[in-house]
Amino acid sequence: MNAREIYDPDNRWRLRHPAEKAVFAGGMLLLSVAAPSGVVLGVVLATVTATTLLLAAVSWRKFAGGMAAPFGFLLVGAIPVLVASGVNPDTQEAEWRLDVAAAGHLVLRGLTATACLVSFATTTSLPEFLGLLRAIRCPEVLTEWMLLTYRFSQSLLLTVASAHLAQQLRLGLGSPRARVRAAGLLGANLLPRSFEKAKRLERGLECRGYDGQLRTLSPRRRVSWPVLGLVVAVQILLAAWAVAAGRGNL
Amino acid sequence: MHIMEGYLPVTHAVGWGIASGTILTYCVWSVGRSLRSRPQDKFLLAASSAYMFTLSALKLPSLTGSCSHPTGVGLGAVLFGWRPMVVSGFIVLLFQALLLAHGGLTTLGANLFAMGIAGAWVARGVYSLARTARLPFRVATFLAAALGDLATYVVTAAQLAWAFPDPAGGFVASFTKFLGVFAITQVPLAVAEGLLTVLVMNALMAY
Amino acid sequence: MSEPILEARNVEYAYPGGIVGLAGVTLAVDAGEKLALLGANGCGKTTLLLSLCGVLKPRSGEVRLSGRLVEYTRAGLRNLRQRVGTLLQDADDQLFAGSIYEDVSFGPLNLGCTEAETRQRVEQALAAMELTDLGDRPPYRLSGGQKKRTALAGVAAMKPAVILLDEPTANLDPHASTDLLALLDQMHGQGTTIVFSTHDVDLAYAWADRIAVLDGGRVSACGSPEEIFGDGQAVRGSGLRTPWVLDVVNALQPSALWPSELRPPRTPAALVKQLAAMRIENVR
Amino acid sequence: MSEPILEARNVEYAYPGGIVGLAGVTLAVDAGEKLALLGANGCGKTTLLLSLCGVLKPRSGEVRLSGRLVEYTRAGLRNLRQRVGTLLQDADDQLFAGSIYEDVSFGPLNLGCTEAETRQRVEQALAAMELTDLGDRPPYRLSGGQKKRTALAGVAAMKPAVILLDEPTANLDPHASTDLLALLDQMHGQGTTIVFSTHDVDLAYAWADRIAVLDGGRVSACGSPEEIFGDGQAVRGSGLRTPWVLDVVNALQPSALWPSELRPPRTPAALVKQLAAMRIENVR
Repeated sequence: MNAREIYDPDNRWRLRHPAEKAVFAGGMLLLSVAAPSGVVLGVVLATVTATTLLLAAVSWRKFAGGMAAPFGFLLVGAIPVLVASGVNPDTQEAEWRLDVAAAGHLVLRGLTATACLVSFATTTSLPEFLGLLRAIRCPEVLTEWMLLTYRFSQSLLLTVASAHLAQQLRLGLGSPRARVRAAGLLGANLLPRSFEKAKRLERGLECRGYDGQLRTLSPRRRVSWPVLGLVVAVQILLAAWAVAAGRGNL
Repeated sequence: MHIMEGYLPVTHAVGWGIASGTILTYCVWSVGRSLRSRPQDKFLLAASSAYMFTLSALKLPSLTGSCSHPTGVGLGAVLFGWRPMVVSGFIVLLFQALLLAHGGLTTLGANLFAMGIAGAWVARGVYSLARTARLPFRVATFLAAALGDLATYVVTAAQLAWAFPDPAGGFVASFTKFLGVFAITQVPLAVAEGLLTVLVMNALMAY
Repeated sequence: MSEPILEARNVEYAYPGGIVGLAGVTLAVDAGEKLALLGANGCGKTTLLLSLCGVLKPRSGEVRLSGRLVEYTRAGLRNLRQRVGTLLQDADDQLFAGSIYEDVSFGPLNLGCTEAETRQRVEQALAAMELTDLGDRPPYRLSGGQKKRTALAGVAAMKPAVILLDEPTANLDPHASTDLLALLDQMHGQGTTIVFSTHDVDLAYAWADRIAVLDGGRVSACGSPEEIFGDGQAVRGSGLRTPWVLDVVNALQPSALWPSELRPPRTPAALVKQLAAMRIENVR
Repeated sequence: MSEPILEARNVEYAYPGGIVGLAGVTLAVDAGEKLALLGANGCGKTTLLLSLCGVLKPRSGEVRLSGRLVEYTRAGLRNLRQRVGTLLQDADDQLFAGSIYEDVSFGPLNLGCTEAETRQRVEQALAAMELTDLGDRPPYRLSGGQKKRTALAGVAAMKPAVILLDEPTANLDPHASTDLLALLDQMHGQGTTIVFSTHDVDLAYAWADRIAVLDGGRVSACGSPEEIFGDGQAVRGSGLRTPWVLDVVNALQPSALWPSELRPPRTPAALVKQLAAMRIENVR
C-alpha cells in the first residue's frame, strides 16, 4: 500500500467477492468501449461514478486522483484527432480544420472507460484480483510472478519514499541538476537492492517450507448471486439501449 | 508511453489483444519451463519486474518537466533476454492499470505489443548487434535501452495512427501528427532511460 | 537421560568467500526448554539457527532431530521443517502474501494439509496471535509488532515442536516485545521448545532456562543463567556485560543487605519488588 | 535569556485524511543542549521532528530558526536544512548511493562545496564515524550499527548546528548503540545541538539534558530528567514507566540507605558504581 496506489482500503465493497466487482467494472468497460452513442456513454459514466462514490463509498479524493492523471494524457492524445486535415469539396484543396465532434467523443469514451477502471481499482485490492486469477486457473507461473512483483514493489516503494525524504533533507532536491543526480543515484541502486530483498525473502520462505511453489488460501468469501444478477441485468438493458441508439446513427 | 483506457475502437482492442496474447502465452510457457530447472530465478525476475513497476510509479524529472516514466524493458532484455520481458511487461502494464489507473485493460494488448514485445525485441536485437560490432558494453547497453524506448514510442504512434487515420492524409499524416505530439517528451526520455540503464549496470557490477 | 529434540554436533559452516560462520558447534536442545543463544553481532547466532533449520548445510558435522540425522533431501528437509519452525529477525523477510490470512496458510499448505485442515489451523493461529480481525489486511500495512506476530502465526500454524527465533525482540518497542514474549510463553506452556538468539543479556537472563554463549562461531559456555553470569567469567570473555539486575544485587551483596543465600531476581521488576518486600529498614 | 536555536510555536499538523499529528506544540530548543522527545508510538514524535526540519509544513503555528520565521520557499528550506540535519529512524532506506563514500558526499555536494572541500568533509566524517575502511562498501552490505553511522556521517558532513534524530538507538544492539551515543556525545562536545526522539525512558533519563514528554500530539511536560521523573506525575499520564534506575533508588530510599539528599544516578552503571562506593556496610 502506498500513496500512489488508488485502492481505497476503507471502501464499502472491500469484503464483496472480487468476481462481483470484476463483472460490474468489466461489463461497464465493455459497454463504454463498444457504445457508439455519446448519450449512452454519458449514462455509463454517471452510473459508474455514482455507484462507486455512493454505494461503494470510495473516497472522492481517491476516485478523483485516479481520474486526474489519465485525463491529461487523454487531452494530449486527442490533439491529433482534433486537428484533422480534410479536403474542401468546393476547391478540392486540402485544408486544416478542427474536428471537435470526433475529438470530443474520443475524450468522453476515454473518460468513461477510465472511470470503469478506476472503479475497479479503488474497490479491489491486487491480492483480491490475484485470488480471482487463481480461481479461473491462470497459469501458476504468472500468478506467482505477480504476487512476488506486488510484494517487492510494495517494499521498494517504501524504500523510495524514505530515500527520497533522506535526499530532500540533505538538500538533494534543490536545483534541477541536484534532482537529476538524486534520481539517478536512487534509480541505479534500487535494482541491486531489489535483488538483495529477493534473496532474503527466498531464504525466509525456505524456513517456512517453501519448495518451489507459493501456495496460499484466500479468506472465504461468497458470491452474492442476487447482486451479480442485478448488475448483469442493468448492463443488458444498457447494451440494448446502446444497440438501439447505434442503429439510429447508422 | 501508453495508450489510455477506452482509446482504441473495439476491433483494434481485440486485434492487439489476440496478437499480444498469443506471444505472451508462448513466453509464459517458455519461461515457465526454464524456471522449473532454475527455480531461484523466479524471485529475481519478480524483483526486476517490481523494479520496473516502481520506476514507472515514480515521478522522475525529465527535461520537459512532465510526469514521465522509463520502461526498464531494455535493461531487462539485456539481463534476462526478451521472453521474460514480455511477461514482465505484461505484469507491469497490468499493475499500472489496476493500481494507478494508468494505461488500461482494453488497451493492454496494444500497449504490451509496443512496450513488452517491440521494445524488448528491439532492445535485445540492438544489444546483440552492438556486441557483434564489438561496441563497448556500456555503449551497447545505452543503445539497447534508448532504442528500445524509442521503438515503443514509434509503435504506439503507429497504433494510434492506424486507429485514427487522418480524414485526408490517412495513416501517414496521422502517424506524423502522433509522432510529433509525443516527441517532446519521449525523445529526451529515451536518452534518459539509456543513461539510467548504464548507471544501473554499473551498480549491478558492484553487486 | 532423554534424547535431545534437536542437536548440533561439531557443526562447521563457512560462507562463500571463506568467512567462517561456525567453527565447530556442539549443542543439544532438550524438549520443552527455553534456550538462549547469546552473543555479540557476528558471533554466529544466525548462522547456527539457519543450520539447525536446514537452510544452511554444514560443511562438516551433523544436525540431528530427535536423535536421527537430518538428511538434506526434499523429504528430509520437509520432515525437519514440520518439526522445527523458524522466525527470522526481520519479519519482512518471511511475509509475502497479499493478506495475513493467505500468508499464514502458506506453511500448512506446504506441509500438505487439506484445505479444511489448513483453514482450521490458520484461524486457530490468527486467534492465538490476536490477529483475527486483521486477516484481510495486507502485511505491509502492519506495525512492527503486528508483523512479527503475523510471522509467528505463520510458524505456529505449522505446529512445530521447536521454534527457533532470531532476535525475537529486536526492532520492537517495549510494549510490543512484552506482548510477543507473552505469546511465546503461552506456546512454551503448551509444550513447544523455544530456542532464541539474542545479544541482549538482560533478555537472556530474564527469559531463558539455559544459555549458550556463542563467540567466534563456537559455544564458549553453556549453562543456567546463574551459572553463566555467576562467576562473571563466561561473560567477560565474549564482550558481553552482566545483566544489570545482577550488577545491582552484586553491589548490594557486600553489605549483607542482600543475603547471599537469597537467589537474585531475573528481571528489574522482580528486583524492585523484592527490594520493596525486604523492607530494608528492618535490617537496619 | 538567549534566543532558542530552533523553536516550534503552536504548531498544528494534520495528515491527509484528517488524522491529527500535532495538536499545538510549543517547544524551544536551546543551543548546545541535548533534548529528548519522549513518548509512546504514535504520540507525534516523528511528526514533530519532520516539522522542525521543514518536511511537513504546519497547518498553523510557526517554526523559527534562531528567532527567524522559517519560510517554506526553496531558499528558506535550504537555509533551514543547512543548519538542521536530520537522521531518520530507518537507516537502511536513507542510504541510496552505491558506496558509503558516495553516499556521504551527497550532502556536501548539494551545499555547493568544491570537490576538494567535499572530499575533505567526507573523509573527516568517515574518520569521525570510524568508517574510513568501509568507504567502498555498498550500504546494504553493512551491519545495522554501521548503516546508522553511515547515515550520521552523511548528516555530519553537512556540518549542521542542530541534529534531529528519530529513535537513534532503535534496532541497534547495546554495543552499537553505546558506540553511536559516544559519537553523538563527541559531536555534542563540539557544539552541536542534539534533539532526539525515543520511547525508551531509560535512554531519555540517562542521556538527555532536558526531556519533553509528548502525548497525543501535545507536549504534556517539559523539564530536566529529575523534574520529569521526580514526582512520577508527568510520566504516569502518558503510558510511560519510570526508568529502572529510579525504581531501584526509590525502592531503596525508605530504608534511608539511600539518603534522600543524594541525587539519584542516571544510568545502571552509575547506580552500581554508587552502590559500591557507598560501602553500605558502614551504614549498617
